[in-house]
Amino acid sequence: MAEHRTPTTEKPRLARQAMCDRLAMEFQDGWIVNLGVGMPTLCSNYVDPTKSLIFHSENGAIGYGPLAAPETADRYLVNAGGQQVTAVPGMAIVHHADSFALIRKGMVDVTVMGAYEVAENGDFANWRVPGRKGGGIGGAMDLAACAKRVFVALEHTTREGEPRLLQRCTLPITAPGVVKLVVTDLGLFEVTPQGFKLSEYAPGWTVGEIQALTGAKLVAADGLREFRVRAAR
Amino acid sequence: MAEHRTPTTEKPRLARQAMCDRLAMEFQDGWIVNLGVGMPTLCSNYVDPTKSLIFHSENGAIGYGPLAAPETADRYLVNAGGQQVTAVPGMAIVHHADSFALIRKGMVDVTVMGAYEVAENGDFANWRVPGRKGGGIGGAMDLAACAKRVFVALEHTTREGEPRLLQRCTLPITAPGVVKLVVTDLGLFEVTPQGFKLSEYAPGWTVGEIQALTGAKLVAADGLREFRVRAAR
Amino acid sequence: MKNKIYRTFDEAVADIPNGSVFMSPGFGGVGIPRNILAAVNRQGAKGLTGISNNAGTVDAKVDVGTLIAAGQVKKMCCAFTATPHPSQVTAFVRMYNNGEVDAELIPQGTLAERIRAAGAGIGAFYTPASVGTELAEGKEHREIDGKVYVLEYPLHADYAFIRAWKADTFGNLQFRLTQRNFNPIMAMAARVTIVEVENDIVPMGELDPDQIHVPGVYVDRLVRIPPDGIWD
Amino acid sequence: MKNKIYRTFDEAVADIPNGSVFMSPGFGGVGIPRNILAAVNRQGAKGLTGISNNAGTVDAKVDVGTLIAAGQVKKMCCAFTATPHPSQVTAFVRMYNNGEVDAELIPQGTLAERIRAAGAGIGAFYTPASVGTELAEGKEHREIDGKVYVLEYPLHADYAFIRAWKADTFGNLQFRLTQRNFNPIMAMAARVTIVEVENDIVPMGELDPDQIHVPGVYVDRLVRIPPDGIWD
Repeated sequence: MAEHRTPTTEKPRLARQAMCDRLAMEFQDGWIVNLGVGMPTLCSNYVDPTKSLIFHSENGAIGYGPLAAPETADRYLVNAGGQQVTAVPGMAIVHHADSFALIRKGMVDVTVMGAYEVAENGDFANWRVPGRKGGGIGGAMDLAACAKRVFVALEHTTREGEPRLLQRCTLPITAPGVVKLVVTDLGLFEVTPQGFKLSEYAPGWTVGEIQALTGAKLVAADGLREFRVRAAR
Repeated sequence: MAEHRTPTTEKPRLARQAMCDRLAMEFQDGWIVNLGVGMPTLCSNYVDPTKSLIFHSENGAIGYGPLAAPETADRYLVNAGGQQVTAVPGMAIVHHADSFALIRKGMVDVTVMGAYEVAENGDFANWRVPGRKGGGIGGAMDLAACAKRVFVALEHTTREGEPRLLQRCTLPITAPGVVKLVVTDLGLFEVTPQGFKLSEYAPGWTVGEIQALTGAKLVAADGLREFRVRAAR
Repeated sequence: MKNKIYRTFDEAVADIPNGSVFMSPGFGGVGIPRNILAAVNRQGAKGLTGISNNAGTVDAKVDVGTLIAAGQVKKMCCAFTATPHPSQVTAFVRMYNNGEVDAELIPQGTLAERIRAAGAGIGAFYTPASVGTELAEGKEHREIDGKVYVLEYPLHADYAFIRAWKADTFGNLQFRLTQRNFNPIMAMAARVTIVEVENDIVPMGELDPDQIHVPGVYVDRLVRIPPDGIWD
Repeated sequence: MKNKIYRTFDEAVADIPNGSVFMSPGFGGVGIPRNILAAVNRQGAKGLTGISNNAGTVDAKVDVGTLIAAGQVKKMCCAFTATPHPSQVTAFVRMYNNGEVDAELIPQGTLAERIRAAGAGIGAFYTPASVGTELAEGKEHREIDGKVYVLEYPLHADYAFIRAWKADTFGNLQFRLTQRNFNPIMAMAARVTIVEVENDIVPMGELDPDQIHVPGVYVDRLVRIPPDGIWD
């Protein structure tokens, strides 16, 4: 895969918060949203007052609020990452089997997950790396198989500069063919029957430059445009 | 089956309450008890202060009390027969799926049911009669298949004098081979590998007389004795 | 967020099309969504399939039997397709005997678990209930750890009609005592869940999050039972 | 009726034999039965199989990892057999890599449902989770209504170790917020359920029957956490 190894570019890439903001802009009013541990939790920092979202976590909190301030945090209320969150009016707590009953019924409108790799066929891999025994599945397989939409947020390339957007995953996958939308630090990509469709690019980057760092053929969307970032609040 | 049709005897048979008292005497301290609709509910009238029983009903009441007096009845609390019962301290309410989860896990120590027929192999039939379309299963099949013990209370003969204790059931069965103990208005019968074992007979009745009204061979128990009735309280 | 509160039962059931599958809870006369059933009866949808513990009782109260008697129901899935005594002839029994309504007889625990499976995204499950009986005939059997089970499938529904004790505006629900029965599992199983509420619908935040029997995400429409509604 | 209240954790776990299967709840550091696990650690039972969301964390607190580090566990059934970052090397990870402890990796929802199935007398069930992945290899697949599922079996246990917020003397339990997590389904699944309680164990009748998260019939042993117990 030496052809993917590109000279280090000095161009700035998108910040993690900007990436997650962009995904959160896609959330619709009333959606039940499940955010994976790590980068995806940043999606909850994007607040659009015209939309009410219902945050669901695997451990049975339905309709919880933002991260709690340390001084007022309740240690009995944590999200899927074990972070202390706030109770908001209307929240309900269920046990773990009921929480996944909700997931399997297909009630989660969107789940946002991190990943090591995403493939143009919608496969993605986020639970096992080569050379390491075991893995961390958590609730990712249940969510990926059952949520209405799977969004993935990940760095466009590995630390070694290898692409993470591929024709086919090389790692064991989490679910086949489920990813609908991908954000990386280089842009926004829809997963379509034609493969990855680049719809928004990081400021200053060209399609060719992004393609050079991608392990699958990119299609430029009709309305291809610069990456949209959060409006000032 | 004309051989079973016997001349009408003038001898008194056991009262329904006496029959149910006798079964209830077998209940042990701490048992979870499920009483079927109709005659079996009379078992709850037998109170032994040395034993605490936990009454369970299919509709999710765990640990309810005796029938409620009309003037204090709470119309939100009913047993499996729809009768208003009393709340006792320690009661818990669950939904229907959790109520049957408890049943299927095998936590019900004894279920007492009425029946049309019981067979010497432990089969019994209580949900469908010939000539009538459909039937009423309720929770009987779940309870019969899963309870630790199935006790049956029924009249020894039909209105026409035909036996209800048979070699094999003629009606569609509720569960195969599950009945352990049977009480009729003529005595108490254990279901054993050798068939019905008569352990207690109604006062004034002989083994021969009871056998004549039974559709299977009776075995007399070693300790065969007169039917035990409730001690005066 | 979408307003879930409807002013009348008639508005809450107005769009139910012919041929819908509905779930209707209740057991021993308690927890029956009588106001919603009465509205569906007025609304007149036909060719309905009902999922319920029984197919109506002999009393004069509104229940599933009201829809059956009105010819709105083509099939019932229930644990009782005959009344306890032959003398009790309900509309269902009469019509079932005449072949005017179809029925699937299901052991009560299997009925509850099939409803739960629909609400839990389970494709099918193995239960020991009914093994060795007429009702297991033709069903797939499997021996697991020395015990025989039959395979049962989820019961899906378009609508659940629910009777609740308390609710908030988001649809979080609480039930009182054995009113609970099939209500939570049906509320979680259906595609559209319509609830009649016995007490004032309170603002979000007034119900303890630890004490919710049905999370509001499962609830689509709420109607407060008016003073002249059906209370029993 | 049998007294369920034990004076000390050591008494409550004294009879756990070598080779037992135990369930241990907790998620995100909340709802973990740390006092019971500490007592099992002191008690010294060996060759245990653990069912838990994870196999211990890197913090110094008592959890399943305490038993693993002590060599008491031969196998874990859990949703995490690696830590999120390679830099986090728990006792489990080190011993698992060395082949000193075995593990079965289970998607979290399947784990929860397999526990629930054990508590609900379900022989097996079909779930869509893991279909098309390495974890479904060798498992029975079935297409139902156009969707593919894998067959999963119940996870039974001898003991459940439970952390509750409130309890009465009969063992009715309540949990607070996300402390609930795996606690109720594990309490209902095991053969013997042992509970550590954060508040005074109240007389029967003090907990609202409509607000019980685990009915007392599932609970065998209760220990009030003493002031010098493990509170976090």
